[in-house]
Amino acid sequence: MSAAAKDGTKENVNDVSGHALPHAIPSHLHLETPEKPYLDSNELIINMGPQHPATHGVLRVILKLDGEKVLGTECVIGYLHRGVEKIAENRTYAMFNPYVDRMDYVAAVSNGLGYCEAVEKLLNVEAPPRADYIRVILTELNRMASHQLWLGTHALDIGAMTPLFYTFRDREEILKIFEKYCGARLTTHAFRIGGCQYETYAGFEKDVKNFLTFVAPKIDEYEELLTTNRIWLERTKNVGVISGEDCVALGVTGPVLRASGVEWDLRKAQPYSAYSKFDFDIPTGENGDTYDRYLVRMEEMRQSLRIVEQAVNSIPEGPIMAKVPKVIKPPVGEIYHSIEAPKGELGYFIVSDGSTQPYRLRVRPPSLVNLQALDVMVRGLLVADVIAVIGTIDIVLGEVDR
Amino acid sequence: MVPITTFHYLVVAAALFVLGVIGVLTRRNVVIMLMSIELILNAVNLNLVAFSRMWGRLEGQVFAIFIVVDAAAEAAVGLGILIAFFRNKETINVDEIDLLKW
Amino acid sequence: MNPSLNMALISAFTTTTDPGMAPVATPFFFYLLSGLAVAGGFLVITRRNPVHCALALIVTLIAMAHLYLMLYAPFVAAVQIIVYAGGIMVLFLFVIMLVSIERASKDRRFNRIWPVGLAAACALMALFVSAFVKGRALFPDRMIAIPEGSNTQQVASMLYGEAGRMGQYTFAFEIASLLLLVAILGAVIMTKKKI
Amino acid sequence: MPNFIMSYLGSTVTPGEAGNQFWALIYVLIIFAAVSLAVVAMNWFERKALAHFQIRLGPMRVGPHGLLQPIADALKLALKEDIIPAEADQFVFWIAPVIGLLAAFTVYTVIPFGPSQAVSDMNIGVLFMLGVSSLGVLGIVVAGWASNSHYPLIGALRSSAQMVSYEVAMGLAVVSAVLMTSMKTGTGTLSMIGIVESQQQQGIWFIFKFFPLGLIAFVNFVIAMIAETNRAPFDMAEAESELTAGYHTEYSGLRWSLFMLAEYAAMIAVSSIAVTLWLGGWLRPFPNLLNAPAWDFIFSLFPGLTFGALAAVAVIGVMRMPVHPYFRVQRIGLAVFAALLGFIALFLLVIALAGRSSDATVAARFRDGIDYVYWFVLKVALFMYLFIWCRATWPRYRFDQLMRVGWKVLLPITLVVLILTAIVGVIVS
Repeated sequence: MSAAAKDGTKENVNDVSGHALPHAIPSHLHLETPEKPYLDSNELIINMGPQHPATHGVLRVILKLDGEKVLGTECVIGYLHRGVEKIAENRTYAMFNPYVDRMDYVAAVSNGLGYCEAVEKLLNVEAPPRADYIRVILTELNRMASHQLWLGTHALDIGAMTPLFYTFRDREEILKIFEKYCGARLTTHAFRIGGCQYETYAGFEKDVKNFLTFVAPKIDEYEELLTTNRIWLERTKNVGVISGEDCVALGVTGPVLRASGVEWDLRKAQPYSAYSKFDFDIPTGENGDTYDRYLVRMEEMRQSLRIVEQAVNSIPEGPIMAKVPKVIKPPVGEIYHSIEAPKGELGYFIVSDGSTQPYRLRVRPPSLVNLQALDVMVRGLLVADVIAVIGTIDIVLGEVDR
Repeated sequence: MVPITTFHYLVVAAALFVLGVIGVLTRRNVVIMLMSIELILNAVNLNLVAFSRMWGRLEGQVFAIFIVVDAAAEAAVGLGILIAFFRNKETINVDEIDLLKW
Repeated sequence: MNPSLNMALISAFTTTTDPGMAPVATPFFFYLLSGLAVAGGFLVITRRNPVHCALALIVTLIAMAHLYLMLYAPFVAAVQIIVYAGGIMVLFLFVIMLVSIERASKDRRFNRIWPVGLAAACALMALFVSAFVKGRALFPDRMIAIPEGSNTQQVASMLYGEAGRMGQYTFAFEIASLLLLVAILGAVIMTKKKI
Repeated sequence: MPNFIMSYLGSTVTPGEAGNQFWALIYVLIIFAAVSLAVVAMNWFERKALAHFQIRLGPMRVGPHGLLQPIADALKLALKEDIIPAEADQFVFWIAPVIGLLAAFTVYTVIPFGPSQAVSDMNIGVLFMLGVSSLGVLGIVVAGWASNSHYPLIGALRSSAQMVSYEVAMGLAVVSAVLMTSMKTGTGTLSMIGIVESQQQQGIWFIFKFFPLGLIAFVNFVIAMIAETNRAPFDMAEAESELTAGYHTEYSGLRWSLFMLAEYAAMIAVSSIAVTLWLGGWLRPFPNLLNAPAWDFIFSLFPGLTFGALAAVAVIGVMRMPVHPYFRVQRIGLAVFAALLGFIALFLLVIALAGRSSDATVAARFRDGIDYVYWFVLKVALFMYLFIWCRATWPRYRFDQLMRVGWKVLLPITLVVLILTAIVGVIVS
């Protein structure tokens, strides 16, 4: 991570939550096995993945087990590496825009938003207000879609099959709106540098409002299935506990951080786009366990609905594209811009040498950084919990490997 | 065909008993030695039940049940010792278990 | 087909008119089951792989359960299957899987003094043979039919007593249950890693 | 020959009791075929019901409403390459599914579908059932070991521990039901037929006996039985998201399908046991309260009416299918199926009417036999639905939680219920 980003994080953490960033990583977070296990011969090394139904893609986790107890884990990543950052150096700024959709493919809109805003910051242009509102609406819908996908797969990992189909049914409505707006469902490429390319289609607002009334009871439906379910409680309470301090020390962001009690959301802390104009809460948990992370994400879905409702009711008229030169040639310099993606802080660090292509582009993917917390969370738990914890971190391997 | 009498059952039981004794005396693997002991106990059971049939009394069957209980206890304790031993010495061969301490 | 032929057909498939559950085709099943039992026992002491041994032992145990059935001891047979085949053997298999057997399967099967052991066992067999040959008269050929329908009840009344009286073996039964309890505790304590 | 068959239909005892090996063999074959058919039907029903729980349609392509899907699946599995891993223990790998299947099917020898509709009435029926169903675990353990692979091994260890520990609670729950059989006569019975008959004599299903003791024992048995058959939410052994497929990860093709067959057969078997012990087995509802011959007749119409209703559903399905050349074959197929169901319904109704005339005729016995089997199967089918319902609703327990539930919750409750049943029984009598 760049120095600028580190400094920014440090200050903000101190400001917002009072958690001091430790000077060194605490010793209990070190990755080697803490004590010599009682018996070596009982250790079992198991390869979970890369072909495993519950590692959400091609993550490979090497588990060191004592019976079923996890002594340590090691994540092997890179099976989906496509060299996105290197590709960026050989594409113009506009050409690279679709590539970011392929990182976190379940939250493509957020990725695009972060990239466009970073380049805009570099160019020193600002998207017009109407474009900002459209961006917020789509991004929040996308956050919801991402959380729904997470909920379905997470519940499936823990053994509840049915929520998966419920969430997919409702996610479908979001994807339909995306499709109507920009023609694509998953890798949307919805935004352009300087604003949005497309004006909203006729009936966009009606569609969104219909969706809001449609989905609100559905969230209660998911909660009905899971929140007070005894087995769900037993599987998630006190599983994968991580403290706020550890989260901060490891750079974990997003719902995982908030579930550990740190009220840190870039939408509030460093408002970007039009977020400062909306009224919403940051849900936080107390225990930092899997159940809290579940509750935080469920509440985030509701808050997303609130934001979308406000945005769609007060969407201003006006242009949707700022004045951006045909050939984008940012001035020499560097910029770090981060947004609150569904999975955490998604940052883009761009170094420009004044040409049409970035000199260096670095992505700070929330999934990769959050994945580091896996070892801390699962040590001492059982194999089944590893599955639950991988699910609760909410990783997308496209983003981890890039 | 010869009708099956108590004697036939006794022969079968004796054969099983001898097989069990051979297993206990010659095998190295403790698990298999324990299994051979189960064989011996079963041979005894068969004798008891056959005699119970011969005399038309149920004491033999009752004793067979006691022996099954005993076999369960023996297996639990024996295998427990075995696991504890394997943890420390990493062997289950009886001729490598030759120290009085571990 | 006339009715009398029907009756003949029925009786052809019916070996006994006794309404009780008398064993059928006794010699055939006896030789089959005892052959299975002895073959299983032989495999137990000769197979290299402990899991194969355990499977062979299961065959022996089930065959012996059937022998008990033929000896009018259905309750003992049921206990044999539940406790031995369903419980103890699963425990054995469990332990075999816990202790790695890769090494065991490459090791020597028998210990160094196996000739001595074999000789001792042969001596024992000789003893049995001589006892059976000489004492053949001690084992009368009679087989007294035990009422099978109430077998469980009779065993229970010996173990527990009936009509408020203690059974003949109630005390022994309690001791046996105590023995089991002690065995369970012992096994748990021995296998626990850190007490 | 018809006389021969008819003469047996008039029998009042099981073929095992009569010592009639020929009929026993026929019963075994009938039960084997029926259970296999039931497994196929259950397969289809589970997929459809689960799909409708989950707002999907389930299989729709192979045959009308996917009716032929299980057959297509079976064919596919039979034709698949049978892979034995190179490092696996060949013989044990081969025999493991057979052990499971044998154990699952052997239990059916003591399950009474009616007072004389059973292979045999053993006087140790309940013990036999407990023992044989506990042998099923051997197949699983051995399969996991023989695969010589980590995931199957862990799956096997898990399921063996699970099945052995839930067997204890299951056995104790069964004992409390057996205890109830001794209430009126003073001597209890372990025979499955005897248990149902004693429910008939006492005029109460054991689930309602000593309310709520019988109910608690029953619920405990149901929980233990779901765990015993490795079904959700206790499907540790084959927890897909954790252990890929548990003990049968390395199995494929026909061998794998044997495991599935064994699992479903075991599900039906344990459900039958629950029905026999607590829900009155073959008894129709209120046999003592509504015991007039008129009621007998009314209840004997139920099998025919059920098949009639099924036929009506199929006819509605035919009507609702789009009129399009593409659906022509499917429409015809469903219509034939409806006709088949309707024919069965008609046959059953005719028998019900024929059996009305007198009590002792062969027709009356035949009608009674159909009644018994019908009520038994209906109750078992409800359990099958329960299995699917649980699977659709609940997440999966973790292994240690599962063991905790088994040993620290289920076992003490069952033990207390057993003791209370004994105390109440002594007080009452």
